[in-house]
Amino acid sequence: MDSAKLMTMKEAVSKFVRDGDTVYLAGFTHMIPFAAGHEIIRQKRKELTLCRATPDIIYDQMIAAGCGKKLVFSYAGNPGVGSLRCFRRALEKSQPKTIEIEEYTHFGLSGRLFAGATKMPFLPMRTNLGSDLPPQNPNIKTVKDPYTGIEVSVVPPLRPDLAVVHVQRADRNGNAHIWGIIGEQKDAAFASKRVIVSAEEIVDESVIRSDPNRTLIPDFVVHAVVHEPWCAHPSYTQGYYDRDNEFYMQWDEITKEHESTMKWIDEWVNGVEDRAEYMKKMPQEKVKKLLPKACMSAPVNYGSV
Amino acid sequence: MDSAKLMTMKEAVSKFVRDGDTVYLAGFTHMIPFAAGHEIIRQKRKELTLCRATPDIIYDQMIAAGCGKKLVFSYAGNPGVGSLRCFRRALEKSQPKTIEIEEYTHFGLSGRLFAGATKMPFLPMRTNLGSDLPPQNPNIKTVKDPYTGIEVSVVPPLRPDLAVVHVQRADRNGNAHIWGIIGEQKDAAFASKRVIVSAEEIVDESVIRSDPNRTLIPDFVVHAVVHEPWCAHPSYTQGYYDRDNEFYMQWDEITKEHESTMKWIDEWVNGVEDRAEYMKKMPQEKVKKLLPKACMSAPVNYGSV
Amino acid sequence: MMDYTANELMVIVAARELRDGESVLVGVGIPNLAANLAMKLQAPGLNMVYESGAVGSNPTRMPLSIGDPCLVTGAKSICSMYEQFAYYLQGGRIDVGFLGGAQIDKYGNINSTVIGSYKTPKVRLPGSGGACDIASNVKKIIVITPHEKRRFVEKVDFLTSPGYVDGKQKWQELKLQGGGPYAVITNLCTMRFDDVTGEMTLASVHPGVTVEQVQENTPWKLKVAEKLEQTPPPTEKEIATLRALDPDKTYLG
Amino acid sequence: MMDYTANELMVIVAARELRDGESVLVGVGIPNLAANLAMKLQAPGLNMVYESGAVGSNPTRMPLSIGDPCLVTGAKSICSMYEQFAYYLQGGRIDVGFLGGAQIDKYGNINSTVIGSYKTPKVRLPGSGGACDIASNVKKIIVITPHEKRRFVEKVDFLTSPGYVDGKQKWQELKLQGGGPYAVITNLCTMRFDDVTGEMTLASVHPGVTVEQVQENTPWKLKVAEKLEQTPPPTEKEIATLRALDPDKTYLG
Repeated sequence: MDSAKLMTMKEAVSKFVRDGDTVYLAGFTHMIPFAAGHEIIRQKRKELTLCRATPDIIYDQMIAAGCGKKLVFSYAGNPGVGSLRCFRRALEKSQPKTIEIEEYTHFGLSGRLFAGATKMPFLPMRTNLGSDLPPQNPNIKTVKDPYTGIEVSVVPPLRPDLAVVHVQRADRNGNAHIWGIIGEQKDAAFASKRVIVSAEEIVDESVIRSDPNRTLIPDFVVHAVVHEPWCAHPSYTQGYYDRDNEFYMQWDEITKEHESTMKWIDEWVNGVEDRAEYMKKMPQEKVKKLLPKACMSAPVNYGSV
Repeated sequence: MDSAKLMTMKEAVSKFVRDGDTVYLAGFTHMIPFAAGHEIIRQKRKELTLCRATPDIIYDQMIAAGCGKKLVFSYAGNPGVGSLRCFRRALEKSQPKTIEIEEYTHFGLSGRLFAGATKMPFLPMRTNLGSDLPPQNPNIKTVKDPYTGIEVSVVPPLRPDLAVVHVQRADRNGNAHIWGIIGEQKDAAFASKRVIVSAEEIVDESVIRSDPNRTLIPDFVVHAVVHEPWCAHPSYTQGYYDRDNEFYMQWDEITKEHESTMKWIDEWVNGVEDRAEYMKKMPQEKVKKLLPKACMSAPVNYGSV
Repeated sequence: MMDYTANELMVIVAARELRDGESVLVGVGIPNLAANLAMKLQAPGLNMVYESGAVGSNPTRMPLSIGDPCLVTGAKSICSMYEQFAYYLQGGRIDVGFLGGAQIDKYGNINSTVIGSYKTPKVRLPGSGGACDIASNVKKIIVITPHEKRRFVEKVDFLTSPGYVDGKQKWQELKLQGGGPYAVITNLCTMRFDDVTGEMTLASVHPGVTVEQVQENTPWKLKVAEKLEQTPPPTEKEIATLRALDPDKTYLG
Repeated sequence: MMDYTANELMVIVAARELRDGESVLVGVGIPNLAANLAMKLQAPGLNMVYESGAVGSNPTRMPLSIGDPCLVTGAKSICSMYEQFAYYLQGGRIDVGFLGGAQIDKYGNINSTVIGSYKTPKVRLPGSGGACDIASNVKKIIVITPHEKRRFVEKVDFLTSPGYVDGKQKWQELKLQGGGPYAVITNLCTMRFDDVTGEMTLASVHPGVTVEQVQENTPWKLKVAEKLEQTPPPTEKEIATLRALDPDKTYLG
């Protein structure tokens, strides 16, 4: 058991994220690892290929900060609010610099990650046909179904260099319990060559072993374990803190101009040392408002024979 | 919410299992629905295409009783013990009658079920090549990978007419919590046209909703819900009763001849009315020995916002 | 007769399309309201499935996004992202999907990707997300959209999610498992699609709206059904139930 | 020198092949004992993965089957059957897989399907189970088997799980991601495979065994390594640790 995996986010990013990497910071709305994105910005990583089904605010920030060379995505919006303005500025006006794109449907991109996690040669799927997307993306091909003779759409596996996956609780070796919207958490971890797991809580291995069906990520695919409470804010962690919907709406205002965006990044990302300092800077009444009431699962009996 | 789903195993088999059906009684070692198999024998269903990765004792019994026309499988052994003698007698000596076979590897068969559950046109997989199995099974084909030009093995989806899935707890509509070895439980339910869920306990919907990540089968794919404690014996239900390894070893003796097998079936299957009577017939000290000590999962907080 | 807004009308008309026992892939906002309204009225056994993997949610507030924690606590089931698309959508388990977009054309094709050209966008929109996957796999696609000339176009700039493409023949050639566009519900009317050609056809005009008004807001010569209907006005029960669902007027404002 | 049985020797020799930090796909019986023994000795960080989907099990008794409940309670992780094969095996996450079978030939091909012909079997065996999938995907295949003439054959009746098929060239053409057969451990010796031809080669004879004895029990002319080794006898620690793992002699009997 390699306890040397436990480290700070600063150490994890310094050790495992390299310029030019293809990265997947996971989380479908839920548990988006903002603390990792901010640390990548602080450490000035560049030329990254940023993969996420939903770039969300986290990649909008990284694009504004100039970390990205390319965006691989399927839905580049601010859910329920509107555009991702930094992404649009990069694409429409090359500000602060141009960004390449590689675009899929949600099924296509989550399928690429699933195929990467399970090392499928390619993945057939019932979508894409009839859409204008495949002509824009040569990675989306067709294959003749040997059972029916029909042409079906296929996508290739995605194998990022690095994944960051935030979880509710993990042990010091990286065995991770995840609940709520599990999104692409497991697939991102299994698909990637290097994996950083950050957790709201580091728990004893016995807690993990009390419920092995809850362990979506086993230790031996994990390279670094970071204890990072509030890692996901303004995204959320089910059972730990609510989504900061107010901030998601404010982001639309903050990013009206590149300059206003950078002012925010300088204050809230470059202007703080780490996530703990970011949270200290946050008004405490706001933090309190995000705390949920308890709502516990009914336990199950594994039995001992 | 269709409470009319709740019925006895007798009613469920009578209503949903038809002669000539392709059936999948699910469960990889764990939660094999013996009570359903026995009821199918009692109701004299015939010409069934019996699909299971591991036919196990349950299909050995159904084959001896003459229910099966064909076996679709990947490992026809008595795990840790040896052969499935009834299966071998049917194959090697057509006793009591001949049985067709369609054979895969574990990955191939579980892949067919996964592809059926997710309606993939076909499933590429890294196996089968070099083996003598594909020449014996025209369902295993190859397709050229459009990304590398390499020939890869593919299998077609499996869509049974009927699945029986035993679970630890379900609500009266069929939302089912499953833990321990989950095998092909979810895939069998999603792949099949008709689904019988049997459960050790019928619980209130609120228990299910307290832990939605534990619900592998949602109600609206389920047609019948059967409250059937001890459904799986001599297989086991994690947290409820242990595997009866002793019986698995005895089965090797019981099935030495077709006659001795039928004597057992007449006594323990045809000679009882239902699972409750089967359990009443069982020596109580044996039943007690199978009860595990409690070993509870650490609960999780879903939070209420 | 009660007063109601255009949004309220659209939600009520959309809710009427849903049948008890159907499974619906629900987005946030208007479609979410429509599904919840149907569940309180004629379809108590509606199965609500969200793109985020939540099934049978029991939300305590109106979610801003389909990944909101309120859709998780007390849900019936949750699965991963790939699983949601694979087991539910591709699995053929979804009857109705709601879609919207910046542009829709006469064959029900939807553009949510780009205004202008793909390589040099005038306005870059969010893209497909699950929209193309939904359009390809649900039995009925229902589109809810304001009836504006800039949204209704003869041909979309970019075909994100297939309707009948350029007619039903093409649709059949694609061998998609979905049933294709089923209804387009606007503030003015309900349109359906011709069984043979797949062309959008005016089926029912909402209270107080004329065919001319609909045509004025549609930039091509809109087909009109032989038996044109009048949309029944919202009932008091429909309106009261709807307003109770969104007391803060998050979506009905 | 301590007394030990042939089975004990095989388990100990197999356990020595495992490295700390490797992941092993474990079957029941002898391989399970070998992995558990290695974990108690040189490989405390061994990752044990079972075909049934259990990962990092902590069994309180010796399991009769790989799906035993004792492999579940207290395990690190559990996944479904398809997931186990897809994420772990096909995912390239498994270093070592143990295989056995009724027949093994000079290229390490294994038969666990049928003696005689497939259509008219003399003896029908259980079939592949996961064996072919393991053989195709793990970095090292280790076979543990009694050294008997009926088991070692020049060509298997039925090729269930590919070794090097008919030599390393064929193996390379198949583009399997696995590394192929790595070692065959019997009660007499350890055999490995020629780097160039892929042919089984005697690498090490066990204590008290001669090359002639090995050859007598192998029906083809067995290649012998240039540097033939002597298998070091079991240490007291190895034997004591092993016996503590199976006090009831379920597998060592």
